[in-house]
Amino acid sequence: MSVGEWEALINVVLLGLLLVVTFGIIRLRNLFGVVMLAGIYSLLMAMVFTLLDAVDVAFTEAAVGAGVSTILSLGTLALIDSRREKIPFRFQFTPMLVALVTGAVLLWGMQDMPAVGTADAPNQVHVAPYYIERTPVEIDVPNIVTAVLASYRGFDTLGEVTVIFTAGIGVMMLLSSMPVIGARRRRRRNGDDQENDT
Amino acid sequence: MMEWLGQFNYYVFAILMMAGIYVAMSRGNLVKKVVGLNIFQASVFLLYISSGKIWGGTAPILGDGLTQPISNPLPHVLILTAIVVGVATTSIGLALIVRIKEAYGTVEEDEIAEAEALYEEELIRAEEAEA
Amino acid sequence: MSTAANAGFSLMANLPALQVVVPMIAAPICTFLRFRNGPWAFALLVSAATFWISVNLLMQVLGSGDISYEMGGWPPPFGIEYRVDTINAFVLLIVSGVSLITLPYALRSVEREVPRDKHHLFYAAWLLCLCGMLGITITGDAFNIFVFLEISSLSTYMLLASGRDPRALTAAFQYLVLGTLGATFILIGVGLLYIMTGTLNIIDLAERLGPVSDTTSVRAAAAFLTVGIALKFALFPAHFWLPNGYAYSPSAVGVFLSATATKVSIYVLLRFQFTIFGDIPAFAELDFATLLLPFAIMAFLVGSTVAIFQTDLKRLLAWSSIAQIGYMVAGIGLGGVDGLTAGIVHLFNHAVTKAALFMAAGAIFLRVGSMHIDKLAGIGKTMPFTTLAFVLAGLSLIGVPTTVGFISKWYLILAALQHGVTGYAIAALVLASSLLAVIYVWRIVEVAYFREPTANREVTEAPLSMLLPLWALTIGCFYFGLETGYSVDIARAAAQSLLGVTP
Amino acid sequence: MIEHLVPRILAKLLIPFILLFGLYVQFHGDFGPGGGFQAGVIFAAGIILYALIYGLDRARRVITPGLVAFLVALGLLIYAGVGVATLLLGAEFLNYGALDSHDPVHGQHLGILIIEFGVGTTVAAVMITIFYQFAGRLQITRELESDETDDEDGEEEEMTGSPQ
Repeated sequence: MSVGEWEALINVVLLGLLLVVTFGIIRLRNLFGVVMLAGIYSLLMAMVFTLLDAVDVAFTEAAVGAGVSTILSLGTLALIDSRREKIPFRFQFTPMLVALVTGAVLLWGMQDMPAVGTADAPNQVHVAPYYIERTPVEIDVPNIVTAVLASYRGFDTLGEVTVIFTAGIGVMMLLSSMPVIGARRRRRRNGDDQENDT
Repeated sequence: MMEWLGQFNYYVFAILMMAGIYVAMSRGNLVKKVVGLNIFQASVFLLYISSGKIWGGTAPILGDGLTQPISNPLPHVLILTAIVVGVATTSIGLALIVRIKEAYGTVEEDEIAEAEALYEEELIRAEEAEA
Repeated sequence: MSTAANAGFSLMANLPALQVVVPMIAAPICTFLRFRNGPWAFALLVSAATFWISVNLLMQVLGSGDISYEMGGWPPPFGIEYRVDTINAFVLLIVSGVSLITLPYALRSVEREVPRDKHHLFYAAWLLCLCGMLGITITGDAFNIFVFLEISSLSTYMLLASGRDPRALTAAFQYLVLGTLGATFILIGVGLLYIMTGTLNIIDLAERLGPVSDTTSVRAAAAFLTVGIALKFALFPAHFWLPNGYAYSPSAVGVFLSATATKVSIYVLLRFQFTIFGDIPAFAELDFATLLLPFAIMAFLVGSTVAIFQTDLKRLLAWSSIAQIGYMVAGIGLGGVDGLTAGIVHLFNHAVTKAALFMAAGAIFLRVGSMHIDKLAGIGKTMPFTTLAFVLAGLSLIGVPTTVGFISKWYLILAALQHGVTGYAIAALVLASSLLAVIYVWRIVEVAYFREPTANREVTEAPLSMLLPLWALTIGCFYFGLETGYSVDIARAAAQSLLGVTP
Repeated sequence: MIEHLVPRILAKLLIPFILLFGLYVQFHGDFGPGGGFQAGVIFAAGIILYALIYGLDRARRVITPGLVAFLVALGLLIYAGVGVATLLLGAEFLNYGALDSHDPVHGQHLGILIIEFGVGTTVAAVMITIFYQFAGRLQITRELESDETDDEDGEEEEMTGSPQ
C-alpha cells in the first residue's frame, strides 16, 4: 500500500475510536468519567490532526483540549462538589429533532463537496498555493503555518489574543470576589423543610 | 485510489456534531452541557482540517528535498484560532457554573429553575415586609 | 507585498484600523486603572475617540466611496481586508455613538450595581465588547467576523454576569450555550464556503461562488450562516435568555446591549445575505431571510403579547425588544428597497428608542431600588423628568407619528403592502402588535401618573448624569422622526448598495 | 500541598524541563510546530504543576497574582504595540516589513518574533490566572464550608486533604 492509503486506513481507525468515545460521553453519568473521556476525545482528535498534516493544530489541541480544559473541568467539579448527573440518559424529542435536522442539512450539503484529500479541491488551488510559494520569499520562515498565523493573517491572531485576554479578565471578574457560599443554599434547605412539614 | 474513503471524515464530523448538539441541548447538568459544546466545537475542527489534507502529502513545514505535495496551511491557522476561542468559552462557562452553584446550590437545570422561583418569591416577600 | 512605505504616518488613511484597534488597546490599559472613576473616565475618552473615527469614516465613504484597508499590507484575498461602505459605516456610527452616550449614564448605575473592586474589569469588558462589535462590522473577511464575534460574545457574557442579581448568571449561561451554538454554526457555514471556493475574503467569495452556486454545499452553508446569526440575535424561539439577561444585569449593560448587540448581528445577516449570496440566481426567488419571516412575525406577536403581562419594568422592555427584533428581520425578509430600508432604519431608530427607555428604567431602578410595576406608583410626581422621557420614548416605541418609531413602521408597512394578500396580512399583524405596545406602555403611564405614591419612601429625581443622556436620546426620538434626512436617506442608500440598485 | 516524597521530587526534576521546553517551543515556532500559544500553555502547565505539588500559597508567593494580571494585559499590548509601531512608521497596521526600512523580510522576522512573544505572555498569564482563580476559590470555599458545618451541626468535615 502507498503512504496515502496507510494514512487513510489509520484515519478510519482513529475516527472510529472517536465515535466510540463520544458515545461513552453521551451515556456516562459519572461526571469525573465524562471529563476524562472528553480529555481522551481531545487526544484522539490531536492524533487525527497529526495524521492530517496539521501538526501545529494537533500540538495545540493536545495541550488545550486534553490539558487545560481537563484541569479546568476537574477544578470545577471539585468546586461544585457534584460527581454524578441527577437525571439518567433519556430520549428527548426537541434536541433530537434539532440534531437530526442539522445533521440532515449537513449530509445533504456534503453531496457536492470534493472528497477529502484530493489535491485539486478548490481550497487547494486558490489562496493556499500563494502562501506555500511566497512564504520563502516574503517571510522566509520554514513553518508556513507560523507565517500565515503571524503575518498574512496576523490580525486574526491579534483577535485571538484578545479573546484569550477577555477570558482571563472574565474569569477574574466572575471568581475574584468572596463567595456567598451557603447563604442561599441554607435558605433552600429550610424551604425544603417547610415543605416537608406541611 | 482512495475512492472508498470519499467523504468519510465529513460523515464522522456530522455524527460528532449531532452528538454535541444533542448533549448541549438535552442534558440538564450544566457541566455536561459544556462538555457537549466542546464536542460540538471540536467536530468543526475536523471539518476544516480534513478539507486541507492531501493524501500522501506532508505537513506545511518547508525543508530541503521536499517532493510530496504540501497540505493546505490555511485551515490549520483558522483552527488554531478556533481552539483558543473554544477554551476561552469553556473557561467562562465553567466560571459561570461555579457562581451558579454558589448562588443556587445546584448545577441541574430544573433545580436551578426551582431555586430561582424561590428566590423571586423571597424578594417579593422581603419587599412586602419592608412596605 | 507592498513595500514598506516611507510616506510617514497618516491618521486619516489608517482610520479603519484605528476604529477597532483603539478600543482593543484601551481594554488592557483599562485593567491597570484602579483609582476611583479612572476606568470610567478612560472608557469615556476612548469611546469619544472611536465615535470621532466613525463619523470621519462615514464622511469619507459618503464623500469618496468605499474604503478598502489591507491589514498587514497583504492584498486581499491573501491578507485580511477591512472594507467600509455606506451600510457598515452607518452601523459603526450607531454602535460607537450608543457607547458614547451610554457611558456618562453608566457612571452612577455601575457605582451602584457593580462591586467597586471590579470596575476596572467591567469597563475593560465594555471596551472589548465595543471593539468586538466594531470589528464584526468593519471587516471584509468571513473568518475575521467569527473572531470578533467571539470577542463581543465573551465580553457580553461578562457584562451580563457583572451585577449582583444571581438570576443574571443563569441568563448569561443560557446565552453562552446558545451563543456558542450560533457562533459554531457560523463557523460551519464559513467552512463550507471556504471548502467550495478556497477563499475567505467576502468580495472574493461573492465572485468565486458563481460557478459553484448551484451546489447543495453552498445552500447548506447559507442555511448554517442564517440559523447561526439568528441564534446570535435572539430571534424567536432562541430568545429565552434575553428577558432575564437584560433585566437583571446592571442597567447600563441593558442599555448598551439592547441598543447595539442585536443590530450588529442583523448587519452580519445583511452582509451575508446580500453581498455574498445576493448575486446568485438560485437564491433570488427564495432567500433565507424570507424563510425567517414567519419567525419574525411570531417574534413580534409573542414579544408584544408577553410584554403586556410582565410585572417587572425591565423585563417588559426586554420582551418588547424581542418584538422589535422581529420588525427588523421582517423588513429584511420582505426584501426590496423599501423592506431593507425599513429594516436598516429600524436598526437606528430602535437603538435610539430602546436605549432611552432602558435608561429611564435604570434611573428609576437607581432611585426606587425595584423594578416591580406596583412599586412605581406615583413615580410621575416624584421623578417627573425621567417619567416624562419614558413616556415620550414609549410613544416612539408604539410608533406614533412624529417619532422615529413611526418612520420604521411606515416603511415596514409600505414594504409589506407590495406583497399582495400575504403582505396585507403582515401589515395588519404589525398594526396589531403596535396596539399591544399601546397597552403595555399605557400600563406604565397609569401606574406612574394615576396612582398615589407610596408614602414611606423618599424618591428623588434621577441624577443629572443620567438625565442628560436620557433626554438627548428622547429628543433624538423626535428629531429623527421629523428630520428623516440623515437616518432614512443613509438607510436607503445602504439598501440600494446592498441590492446593487443604482439610485 | 502534597506531602508524598515521590511526586515532590519528580516535580522538582520535571518543572525546569517543562519551562525550558516552553521556551524552546516559543522560539522554535518559526522552524517546527509550535509558537507563542503552545509555549504559553506549556509554560503555564509548569507553574500549575508547581502549585499542585507545593501548594497554591507558595506558588502565589513566587508568581504573584498582581504580576500575572499585569502580564495578561502586557502580552496583548506588546502585540498591538507592534501594529501601532508599524502605523507610526508609515505602513499599514501589522505590516512588519516596515520595522526594517532596508530589508522587509528581516522586518517580518523581527515582527513575528515580537508578536509571538506577546502571544506567549498573554496565554501563559491567562492560563495561570484562570488556575489561580479556580484553585483560590476552592481554598476559600472549603474553609467556609468547614466553618459552616462546624457551627451548624458539627458534622464531620467531609473534605479530606483540604489545605491546612
